[in-house]
Amino acid sequence: MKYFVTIGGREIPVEVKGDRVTVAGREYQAHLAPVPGTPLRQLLLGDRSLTVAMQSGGRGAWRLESRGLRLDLEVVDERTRHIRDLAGPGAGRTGGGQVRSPMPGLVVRLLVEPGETVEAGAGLVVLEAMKMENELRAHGPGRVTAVLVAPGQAVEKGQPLVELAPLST
Amino acid sequence: MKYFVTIGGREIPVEVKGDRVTVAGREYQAHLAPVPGTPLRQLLLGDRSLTVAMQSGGRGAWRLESRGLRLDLEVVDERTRHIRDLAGPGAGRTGGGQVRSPMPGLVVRLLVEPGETVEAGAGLVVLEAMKMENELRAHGPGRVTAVLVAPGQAVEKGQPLVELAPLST
Amino acid sequence: MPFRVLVANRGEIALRIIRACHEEGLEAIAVYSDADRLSPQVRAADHAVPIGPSPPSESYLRIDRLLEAARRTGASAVHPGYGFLAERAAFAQAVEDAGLVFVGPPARAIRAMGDKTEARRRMQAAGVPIVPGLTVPVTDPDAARRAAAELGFPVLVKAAAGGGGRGMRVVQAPEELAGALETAASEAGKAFGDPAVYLEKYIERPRHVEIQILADRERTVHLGERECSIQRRHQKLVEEAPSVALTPELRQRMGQAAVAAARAVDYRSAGTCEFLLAPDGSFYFLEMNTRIQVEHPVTELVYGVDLVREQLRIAQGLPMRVPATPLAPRGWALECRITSEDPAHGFLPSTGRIEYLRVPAGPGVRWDGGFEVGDEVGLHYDSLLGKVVVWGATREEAVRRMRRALEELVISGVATNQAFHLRLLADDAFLRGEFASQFLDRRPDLLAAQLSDDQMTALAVAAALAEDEARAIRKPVVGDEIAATRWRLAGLWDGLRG
Amino acid sequence: MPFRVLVANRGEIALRIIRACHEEGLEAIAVYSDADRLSPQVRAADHAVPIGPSPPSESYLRIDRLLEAARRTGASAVHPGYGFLAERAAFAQAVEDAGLVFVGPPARAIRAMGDKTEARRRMQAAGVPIVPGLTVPVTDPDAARRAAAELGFPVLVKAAAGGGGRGMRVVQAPEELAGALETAASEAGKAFGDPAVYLEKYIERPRHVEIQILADRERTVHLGERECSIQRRHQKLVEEAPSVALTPELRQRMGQAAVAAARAVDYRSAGTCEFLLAPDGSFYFLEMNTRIQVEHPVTELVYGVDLVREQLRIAQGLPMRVPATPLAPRGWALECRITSEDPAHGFLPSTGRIEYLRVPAGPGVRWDGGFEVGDEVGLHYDSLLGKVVVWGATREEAVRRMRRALEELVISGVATNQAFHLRLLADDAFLRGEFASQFLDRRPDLLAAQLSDDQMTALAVAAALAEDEARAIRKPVVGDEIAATRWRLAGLWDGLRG
Repeated sequence: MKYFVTIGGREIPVEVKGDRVTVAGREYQAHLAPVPGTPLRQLLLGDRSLTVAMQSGGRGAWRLESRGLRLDLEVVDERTRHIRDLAGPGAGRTGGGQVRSPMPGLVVRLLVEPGETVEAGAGLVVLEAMKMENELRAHGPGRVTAVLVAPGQAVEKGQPLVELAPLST
Repeated sequence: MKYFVTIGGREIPVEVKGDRVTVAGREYQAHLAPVPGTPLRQLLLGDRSLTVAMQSGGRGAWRLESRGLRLDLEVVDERTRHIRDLAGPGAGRTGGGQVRSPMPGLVVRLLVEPGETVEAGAGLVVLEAMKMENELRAHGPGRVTAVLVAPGQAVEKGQPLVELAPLST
Repeated sequence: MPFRVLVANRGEIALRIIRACHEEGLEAIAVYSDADRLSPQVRAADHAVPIGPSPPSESYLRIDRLLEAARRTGASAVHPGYGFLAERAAFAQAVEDAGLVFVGPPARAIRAMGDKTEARRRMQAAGVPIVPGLTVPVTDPDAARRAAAELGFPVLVKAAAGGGGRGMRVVQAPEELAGALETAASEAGKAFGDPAVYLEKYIERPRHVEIQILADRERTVHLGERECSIQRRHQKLVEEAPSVALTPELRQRMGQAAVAAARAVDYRSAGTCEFLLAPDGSFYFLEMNTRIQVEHPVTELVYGVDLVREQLRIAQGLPMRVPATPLAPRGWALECRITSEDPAHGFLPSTGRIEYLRVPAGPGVRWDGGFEVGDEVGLHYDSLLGKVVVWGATREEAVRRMRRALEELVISGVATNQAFHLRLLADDAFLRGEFASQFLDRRPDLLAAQLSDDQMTALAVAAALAEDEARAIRKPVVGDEIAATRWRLAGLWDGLRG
Repeated sequence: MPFRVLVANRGEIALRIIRACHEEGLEAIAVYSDADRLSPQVRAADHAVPIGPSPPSESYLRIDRLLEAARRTGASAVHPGYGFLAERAAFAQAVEDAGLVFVGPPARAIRAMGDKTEARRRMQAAGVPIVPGLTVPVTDPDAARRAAAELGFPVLVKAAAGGGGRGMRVVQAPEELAGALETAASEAGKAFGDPAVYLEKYIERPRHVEIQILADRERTVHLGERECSIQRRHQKLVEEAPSVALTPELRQRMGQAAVAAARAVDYRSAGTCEFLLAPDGSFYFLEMNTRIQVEHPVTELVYGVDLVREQLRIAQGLPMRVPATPLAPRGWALECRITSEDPAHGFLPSTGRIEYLRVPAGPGVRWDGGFEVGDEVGLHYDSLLGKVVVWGATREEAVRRMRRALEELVISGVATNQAFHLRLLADDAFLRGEFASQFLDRRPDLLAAQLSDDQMTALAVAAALAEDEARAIRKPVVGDEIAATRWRLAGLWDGLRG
């Protein structure tokens, strides 16, 4: 079976045939063994050794943790990839101009109002979490179309806070 | 509910009523909480703190591990205990005069023959395990009624090796 | 009557103190909030007492509940750890008033050092060099602007109470001053219950060097320096002892200044004088932390002294075990703070349950952790999960050992800054010791995740194999079986009807 | 070309060596038997190569497979660890012949020290004191009886090859001699492939003291002693450095004897000279272990030297980093060996899967482990699971710290000797340091489990609460639901039929 693994914005094709895998143009003997009672799996790729914590998110989504790096990977087979390609680029993306809370916390101050134009890096909302005030900033220039929270409000991770529209230049 | 806990040959009555227990004539607030993802449970007995690894063997049998001590406990309720008492002492015991292998290993030498009379502490069988020869000895004086294994034979933990009959004095 | 110590804290420092109690042969009493019922401090202590709901304001900051717990369990002493109430003179006073021993300095020493403005005045009087600045709090923006102009920009706006970076702002130009005053005062008010801030000259490219102090009834000694320049937003991330910037002669001078500072307030127990060390070798007293510090282990490793155990001895009125001959550091120690902050997302706090933990071990490695498998990492408390501390004969050996230790550490269930530390320890400038307090501000590259092609390939293979296996073993599970049975049952009904 | 080290071992020593490689910036190659696919050495190494089935004779003892693994992975050197092939001159020779570096002494030094009888002759010639005895192997019971009568009972029957207590018997009286010769020869044959045994005078109530040696091309130095008197059936259980029995003057004399012994065989790398130390202060060379020892960490902690890293340096032709000035031990170090042996059942081996592991940590504690959660502890290999090693400023502090560390250690899934160590560390005679090699033979009470009334009560309550909860939540589970559905379905069929 041929898989396409998306990792850190890159797509890496991996062909799996029994205990042999072909990746980056080379064939290896490979063995992945779960460590009982732990989220760990031990990979031998040729004689290279690597232990990774792995968690399945279903539908080909995998979260890997290795040496403190946490990585979300997606594994699809050839057929699924083909269907996706037909659906066109960008299909499935959500959230366009919404600034979401990157963590649970408390809204301390709003730094913008609807209608206001902001530059890249401008502060939007001050959020308190773990005893620190954190200023959330705009990734690019835009116009505030909606403010979705109020000071004093508790917010969840991922909750939309502010909506920005791109500047029409 | 009143329970009778057998531990190290002693029976300790424990009465459980919600979050209160009565033991050794004193009543305490008690709380036992499992530590997720581990065999541990955390006990608060009054303000005393103790963490124990616990494993259920079913039917009131519990294996506890605390500070390196491994203990097999039995918990029965009043009714069960009453029924047992009626069945008489010793009911349910097995293995009387059998000397069993305390570990998996290999029989190296037999030190006794059927019919032989042995004293307490006499060597019966030499077993090899983990690169060491281990001599199994008689717990008390007796007469060998059967030798159940042969040199070179691999034995399991708990496998009967020799049968002894008490000396008729 | 046995000496029993109530540990009025949580996390790694609570466990650290309980360990010290047990090694001194003392009983330890833990306290816990609702969220901490299963925490390491409860598991390690001999006794444990609930003190209220999870928010600190309803538990770890409640002096009344802590004293009630001490009374109930017959405690002889209270160790405050760091953070929470550790530097509140009112707490030390309340403990003393309840007839218990406060394992730390006397309330009056905390009070004297707690008011930063007052402390600066005293230090100046005691001949300890201080950073030029205002010795009174400032609120009026105009007054602040005039003072700043006199000192010369950049200036630092700083909370009068507290520390640890909260209520602190660097101001580069006059027009930023009013905003900085407001934010700093707001943070200070929230964090310390006191919005007072003051102004001082901002020393550029300083090193952050602190001197450890230990004082019993007879003696006040210093145990050398710690270098704490690797910080992010004024939060220390990496500390070491000794500092590459200190000669034995400079160590001696800074040590004497720290001892003078401690003596000026009749100090007892462990404490730390923070200094800014300018590139020209001049140094300025910043403040005294009247508590045990997070980073105390690096001093312990190079001086062979157990600071927390000495605190416990001093609290019992015993002399400290530190030899009277001047001590010199032996070898090199490094500490990396492992926090539940995700460098991939701007160091924002991460939460979750610890699913798996493998702590680093082996030669020269010390793990001071505050959590175990099964613990929930939430948002109520500080994000410090634990500290990896190593000792090596030289700085280079210590760095290599730290890298090895960090590669061994596995924490699953919550994102941490572990990978950031590994990147830092491979950085040339860090290895040469060429850094100052703003090092990380100038090196955003160290904050981003890095992955070699080899690593990427291996991880891709692992994911592909795992997916391949998951597909192969995807068989009807129990839930499906019930559904199928019900479906057959429903079909049967249909058959009966039809 | 990078220096890559193949680690021809398993368990804690394999992990120890891999850690040292990484700290020296060297790549490590693990080998593994079928049983060890997931073992810590595989997980920690950069590369891992299978070498055969689980029995050591088909994997870790297979010189051909180890050399093939080295060739395949481009290894530059082979570290043998301890046990297995570590003291087989033939292995060192084969490694040298393959053009690789053997991380240990030259084959000829192993050969010279490996034949105990030959070694005794050489040592005598070099002026090293030895125990009176035969210098040739003995097989004939009559000859043995005559020799024993000359030496005077008790005598010791001892394997010419090997060590570690196997093939060793104390004989108190002439009539026991023949049986002891037979058993010892049988064990020696099995363990070392050589049934030759010899006889020597048995020193009563001796201490078992050994001296650590380190030698590079230029220098041979000693790093003081280790006290290894706490043994059970000649297997060491607790080791410490320094020894309460040594004065600096005696340390110096024993150290010089050990250096002379090493020089007599042109020794390189780390090695250990074992001595019997009689109560009158006289000492006798027993044998030289031409490898790194299990208990090497206690020396590392009091001398600040990393012995395995120095081995790696010496193997690369680099000078050792040990200062030329005479070294003195600093503080006190203790090691407790944690084995999968059940003291409640006569120390018999216990097997199982590690379900949970919590290693001791915090100040002054070192954990050198050889297993992780998920590992199977089987019967193929040695029962050593790991070593708890502590450092303290004094022996008393080290003992207290060890007790604290042992109370923290949790190993679930296999019975261990952990509780025995806790009993030993609470024993007055041990605390006073009054013990000799037969200490445990005279103290069977330390082998039996002890439980205070308080502990018993708490454990009984835990069990009662757990049982109570188990009964309360015993509700129809999914399996029951399926059964119930099937039962209803069956009833329906019955209804249709009826």
